[in-house]
Amino acid sequence: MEQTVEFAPATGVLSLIWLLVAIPLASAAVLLLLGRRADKWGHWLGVLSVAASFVLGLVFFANLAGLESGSRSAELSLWEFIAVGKLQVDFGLLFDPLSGVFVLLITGVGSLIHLYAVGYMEHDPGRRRFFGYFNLFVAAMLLLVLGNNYVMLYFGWEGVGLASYLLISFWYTRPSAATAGKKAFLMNRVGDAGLAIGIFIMFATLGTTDYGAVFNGLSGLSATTVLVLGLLLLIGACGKSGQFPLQAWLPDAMEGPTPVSALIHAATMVTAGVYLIARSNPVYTANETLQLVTVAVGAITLLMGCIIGAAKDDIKRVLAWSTVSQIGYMFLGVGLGGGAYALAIIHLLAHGFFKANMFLGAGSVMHGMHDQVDIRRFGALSKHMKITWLTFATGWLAIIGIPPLSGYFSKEPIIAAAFEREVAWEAWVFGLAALLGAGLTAFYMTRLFVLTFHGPARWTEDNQHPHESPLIMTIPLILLAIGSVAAGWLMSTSVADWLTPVFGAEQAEPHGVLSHTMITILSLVVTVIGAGLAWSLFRRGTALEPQPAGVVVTAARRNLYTDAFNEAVFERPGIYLTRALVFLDNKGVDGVVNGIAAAVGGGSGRLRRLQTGFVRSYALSMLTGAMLVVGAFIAIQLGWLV
Amino acid sequence: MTPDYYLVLATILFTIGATGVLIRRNAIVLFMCIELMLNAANLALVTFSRINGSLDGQIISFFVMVVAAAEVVIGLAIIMSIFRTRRSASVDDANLLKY
Amino acid sequence: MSDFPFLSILTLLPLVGAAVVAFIPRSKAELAKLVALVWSLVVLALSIFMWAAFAVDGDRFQFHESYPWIPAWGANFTFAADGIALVMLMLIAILFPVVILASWHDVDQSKRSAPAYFALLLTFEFTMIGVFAAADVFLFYVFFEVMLIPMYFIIGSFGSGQKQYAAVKFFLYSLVGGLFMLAAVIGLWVVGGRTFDFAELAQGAGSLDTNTARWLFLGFFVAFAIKAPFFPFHTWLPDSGGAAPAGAAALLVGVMDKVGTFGILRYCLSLFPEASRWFAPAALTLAVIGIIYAALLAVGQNDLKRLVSYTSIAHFGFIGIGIFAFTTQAGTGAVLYMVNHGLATGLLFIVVGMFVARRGSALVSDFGGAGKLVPVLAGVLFFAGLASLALPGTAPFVSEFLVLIGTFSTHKGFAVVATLGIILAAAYVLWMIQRTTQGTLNPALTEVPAMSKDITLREKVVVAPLIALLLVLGFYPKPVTDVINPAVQATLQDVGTTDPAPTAVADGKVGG
Amino acid sequence: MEQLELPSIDYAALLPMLILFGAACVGVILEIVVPRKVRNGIQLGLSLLAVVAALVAVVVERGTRTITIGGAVAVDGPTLFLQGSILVLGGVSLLLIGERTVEKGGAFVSQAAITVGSKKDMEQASGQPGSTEVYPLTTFALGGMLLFVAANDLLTMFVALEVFSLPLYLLCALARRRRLLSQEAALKYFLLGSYASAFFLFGVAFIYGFAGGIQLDKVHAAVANPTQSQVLLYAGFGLLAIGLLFKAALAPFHVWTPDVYQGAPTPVTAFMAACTKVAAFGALLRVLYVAFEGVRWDFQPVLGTIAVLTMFVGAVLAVTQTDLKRLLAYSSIANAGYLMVGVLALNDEGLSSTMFYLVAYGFSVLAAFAILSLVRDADGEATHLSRWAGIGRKSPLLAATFTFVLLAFAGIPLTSGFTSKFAVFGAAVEGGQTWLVIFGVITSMLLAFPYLRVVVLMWLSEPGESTPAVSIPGFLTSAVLGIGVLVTLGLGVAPSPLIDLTRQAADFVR
Repeated sequence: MEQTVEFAPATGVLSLIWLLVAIPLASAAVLLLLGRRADKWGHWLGVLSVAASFVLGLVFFANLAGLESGSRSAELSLWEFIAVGKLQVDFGLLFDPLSGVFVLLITGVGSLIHLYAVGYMEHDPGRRRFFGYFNLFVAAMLLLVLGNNYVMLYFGWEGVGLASYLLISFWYTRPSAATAGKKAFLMNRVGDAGLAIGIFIMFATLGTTDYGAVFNGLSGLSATTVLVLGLLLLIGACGKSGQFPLQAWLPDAMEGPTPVSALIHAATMVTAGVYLIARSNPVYTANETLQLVTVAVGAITLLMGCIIGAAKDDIKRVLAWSTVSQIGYMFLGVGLGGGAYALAIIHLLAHGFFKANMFLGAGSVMHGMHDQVDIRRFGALSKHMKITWLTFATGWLAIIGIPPLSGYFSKEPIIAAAFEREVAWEAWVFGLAALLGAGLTAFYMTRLFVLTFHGPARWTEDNQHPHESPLIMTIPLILLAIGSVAAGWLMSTSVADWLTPVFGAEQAEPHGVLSHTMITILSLVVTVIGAGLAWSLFRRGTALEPQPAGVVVTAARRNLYTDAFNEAVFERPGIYLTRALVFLDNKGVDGVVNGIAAAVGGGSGRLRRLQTGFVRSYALSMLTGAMLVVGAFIAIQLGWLV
Repeated sequence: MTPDYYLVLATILFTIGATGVLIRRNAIVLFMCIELMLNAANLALVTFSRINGSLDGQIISFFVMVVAAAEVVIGLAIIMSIFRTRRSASVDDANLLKY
Repeated sequence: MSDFPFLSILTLLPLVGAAVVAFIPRSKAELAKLVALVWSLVVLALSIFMWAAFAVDGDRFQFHESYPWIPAWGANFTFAADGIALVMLMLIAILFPVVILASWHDVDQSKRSAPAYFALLLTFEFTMIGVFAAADVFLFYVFFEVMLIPMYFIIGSFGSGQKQYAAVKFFLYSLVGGLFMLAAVIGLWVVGGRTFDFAELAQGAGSLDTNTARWLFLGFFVAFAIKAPFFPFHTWLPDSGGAAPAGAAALLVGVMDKVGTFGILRYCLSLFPEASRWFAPAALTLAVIGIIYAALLAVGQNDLKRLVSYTSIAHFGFIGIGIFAFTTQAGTGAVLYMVNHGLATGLLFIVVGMFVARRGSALVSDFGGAGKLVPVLAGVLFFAGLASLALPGTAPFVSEFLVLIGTFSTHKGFAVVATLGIILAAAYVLWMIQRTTQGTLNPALTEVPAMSKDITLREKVVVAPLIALLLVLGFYPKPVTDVINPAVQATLQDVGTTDPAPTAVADGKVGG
Repeated sequence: MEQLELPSIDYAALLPMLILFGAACVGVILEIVVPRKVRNGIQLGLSLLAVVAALVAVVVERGTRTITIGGAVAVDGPTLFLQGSILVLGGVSLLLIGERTVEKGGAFVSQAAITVGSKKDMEQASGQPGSTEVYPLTTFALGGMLLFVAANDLLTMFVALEVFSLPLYLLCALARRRRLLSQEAALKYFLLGSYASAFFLFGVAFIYGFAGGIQLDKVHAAVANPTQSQVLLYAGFGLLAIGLLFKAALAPFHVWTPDVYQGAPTPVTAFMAACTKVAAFGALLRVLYVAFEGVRWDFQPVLGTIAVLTMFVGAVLAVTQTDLKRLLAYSSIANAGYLMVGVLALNDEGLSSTMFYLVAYGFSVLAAFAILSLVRDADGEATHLSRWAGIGRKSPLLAATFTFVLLAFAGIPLTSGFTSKFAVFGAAVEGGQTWLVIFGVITSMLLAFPYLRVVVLMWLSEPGESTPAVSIPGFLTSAVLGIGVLVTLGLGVAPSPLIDLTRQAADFVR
């Protein structure tokens, strides 16, 4: 771990990387500021700007690839952002292999989803506004991955949070959407606070927030400091990526339009936590405990996501919990460290394709089914929307890891890596968890797929007229389906190599508790069992109403009681605390002041009664005063006082 | 006989006067009590004049008498006018101004 | 450096304007408004010139002017501005025209005289500029007290709701603080060698008796803590902010309350360095309590203007910890926070005022789904909310970040608790937004004809400069931080503290 | 028989007093000889002329530092300054007393001897010209006050005390309206005043016994080297002080103040609040600084306690007052407390700041009472607070003026109230009496409330049916108002000239 991290300054074409952020940002500004004047063409500007960023991203990527592998990075300082005392933070960008792949993912998948949204949002009066927010999101997300220091990352981090909020509560007149947006922002802020404190620690201990300087200074920090720092970053990552214990907002975020769920809450933003940990890999590599915690978070979340996902009936919620679960895999990967960093990123990219694919597919289904989201009321849609069915099938097969689709190439290695933990019990626990997760994934995704597209139709022709979506929506679906099929195989080795400058060369494989072949076989077996079980159970459809169920299913339906926990431990006490404080402030703090005023007034009211109006009582008070004064003087003189 | 006794007497007279103001109601009596206090002071002055062996005290007491006379003029005038209106010389009746 | 007497002219200009406006008859209200606006713009122009003339790397105090006043007491009309005062003066100069324009129709419906209102606003500007430009403790005190009067009448005469109660409470609270400060000023004057000159007093600050200095510090601090306000001296602000006309409320929290934090920075820290260090833990505790406490209270408010007032108290907690953390970053952050908070909360109050003017009520429960009717206005409200919760990209982020990062390097615990405040900030802003502009449309709103009128051109002109400034300073705060930084460093030098070195570097494990 | 040595008399130094006493005597004669119709103008002119002449004499004598007529009168800096102040304030008060247009016939009853409520009384109430005895009475009182602040022995002081008190007792009884109240006020003032003088005199006797003389320098010498029992000194000093504290209205000897201020005709109240205060504190200053300076450590705590008590009584009781005149009375009590803080500084600064305070307060209080005299209804002045609701809407100028004066009382900067408070508090801190300043500050907070209540009532309340009309001020009242407000503002903004003057004047001769 004695390597020093250095970034080469941006030269040539690469010094224009700021355009990546600037173009969508400018487009967002135009869309939001021009107002209704841009209604007619606004969505096309939105699509174009992201597409332009994608093209630029490709150019930059090619340029980066053209650099020598030792200096394959481009750092660019735009201006001094904050320069106070020793704190020097530049508005700086960094284009390196890691941010490069993210740029391509964001702009690539982003372009497709933007295109899709043109069709999806066609009848929505707020389409221009939608594209404004969408572009804002892309700009913020690009800033997040392109920043060359943690403050820039934080900048983008909160920016995507804002965009996410705006888009979740896009249909703000629905109370549920408004609440979901708020919930997302708040839980994200919890994570953000952790990230912020992490940044404070960097400055307090190392005097810098630049990636390079922080990583190089890590060796000077105590283990505890590194642990605390890493944990704080992990909190941030959990918040953004919907990981345990900050996962509750992500399923609710499905209140937003489906393209939003696809882009933000599946493909890109929610993976920012993975990016953060991968970016901070020197921190995590430096501390064993930290890795263990990260792995644990990943394992817990991936199981939790699967279990809950298996019990949900809302197509988007199932996909959302699936996202939670899949990101759990990624956390598992980045937590494992070493070669698994690259595996996590590969899974992230693959997931970006197949999950976006499925979300858009879900959107297409909803589009055709009059915004119905309950999978119990679908069925037999394969006949009515062929393209959607086929593309969704690729996503389904990809996510459950059927070779040679992408999921197989990205997920299976992570399971294997989990079994390769050095400590045996860890290897067994996390390995088996990952394996179990694979089985469960196969189960619930198959359930979803079967209930939606196969079995008997559980909708009626009276109010539902399933039809295929227009071309502008299906073309992105097709392209994403191709990605879902091919991406894994394409990326499995190339991306790992490409990311070597960031994560370091892959170390010698320690021998795991099970052989690699064994794991491959096992994971395929559990997948097939899970999928087969689901197929046989749901092949003939399901009841339209929820059926009484056992403890596990009930718990899963209620999100394993995590929401209840949050409500009981945070929300209710918070509300009571707020009410109590309002009371305290009015009656207590202000009461003291008003009390003093009242006391003065009351005292005054009583004292003035002493002014009786009788001249003799006045004389008495004078005489008393006189006696006291003279008495005091004499007492002083006799030495009794003073 | 030491002059101190006169001082004691003066103090007693003064106290009688000061207390009298408190316990009597009639304005005239009240006023007379105040005169008593002034005269107690006169007695004390004369006594001190004797003790100190200077004439100043005696001279002062003449001045005091004059001043007291002037006070009577004013006082009686005021008391008179009130008496005319209220048909009462009780100071306790005059308590419209209070609190 | 310039010999032009910027500060005295800047101070007197609004007073003259106030006199002019006051003599315009009621029947010509529009003329009065126009004169007031133009006058405040002239002040703004002069301020811009002054900003340009300020030499960033020059002396700490510039534009020094001094005219004898009461020689027997050593009191002079001494004006001087350091970077901190300069940015505050600039903020004042910017906010006043905006507020005047925003308050254009505030008095039209009432029975009160419009020229009087605008004359009061200009008088208030006079006292505000004076208090920041003064470099003589006596002069400062005079402005400190006199500024109550115009604001008292603005709240009392032109406010709404419990305006009398609020006005009296405001006045008495401030006066109580002011009188504590008076005692301290007198004490300082006596022990400090019968001079009021800030520079001289600051020079002799080290020779004060420790106990005396602590008592004097307390006198000043209480006054400033009430003004700022810090917990537990805050209860006047929600009442005043709730009752004042929205524009005036923007000035109240945007500018006037800054006198408190400015006073602590300028007077408490520089004049009583030892006492400042001694009291710092207590002050930090109050500030942090204020952040959390006021934020929770803000969540629980049902009156928009009171809510914004509580958010302000929370923000002042941030400024407070920034001041008492005694690091360059925190100090600069605190001053920058003062500016940004003025812009952000000013904007928030003004926008809330636009809502209230339309609805005729400031109660949150009287709104609901208003975004459907007035989308642009709702957007502006949302933006103001974002600035208030210090989202990156808006100016307050930079200051909050600086405050927290600077505080963390000396007081970890305080910084961590304060950081939790940013979560609560999101809670109160979003909860407010949700209850007013989002959700199902409150049917009562459709019955109010004014609610269907989205932002007007005048209102656009009002909010545009503030939004622009918030964004520009959010991305490029350097011009302001560069002005503030030297003054903060000089202040910290007075206090006698230095920034801690990064611990890893200090341990010699990493080359700095 | 030894040769009687006649004391030398510096007539020039005594001239101001001589002028006033002379003018007063002339005034009494004029009362007899001048026909009723023109009497008012002539009397007013005469008394004003006397005041101006006396003032000129004071100014001419400004450099004099002497003790004359056998040690009875000291003409020194404080004397001249205070005499000047009394004359200026007295002159302004005379304008108020001379006002005859605001109310038909003026504020004074035409014949005080007429029984209240009788048929004749009804007749005279409806506009018979007011009595003109008030002018010689006022002039006598002014003369007495001049002598009071100059008195260098205790006898002179006693005589002067009576000379200015007796006319005041009478003046109090001369109100045209609400005569019962007026008479009651006079009675109370008279009885309590005489009671206090008796204490004063008894104290004089003791001091005489202690020091063997009554000249202040003799007392001072005896205090330094006592030959008699100290009990005499302390008992004497205590009793003596009571007489002075009574006039200065310090608690618990303030009890007369609210009743008398409320009952007396408003111009007389103004006169008392402004001039009596100057005279009383002038004498108090002289006694404490010249005669008893040697026992300062003993009396500072006692008088300090009295000062604190006074401030609290004044401030707390003012809070719930409902009558404006009474409110101002309590405010004047509290102000006496603040003045005492300055007195107890017992240094040059204390002396000069107290004198500054006296002048500043005098002008403000004159303006305040002048305004009170303008707000009237059919029954005369409407002094009940509730009647002032919303008056700012009806007569903004008057309300603004009154607000300004109230702000001055509250000690807001840019008014003389602030500079004077600052001066006395500063002196006290310098004199080591910080505790007094702290109490002073606390009571100032309390005291702000009643003032603010009035301001709220005037501006922020809606005018009701019962809000009285405001009379158009006559020329004289306008002059008083103008002078009062201008001086209040002037001393607030540029107090330097007066401060310098008080400093130059701050040296007692012994």
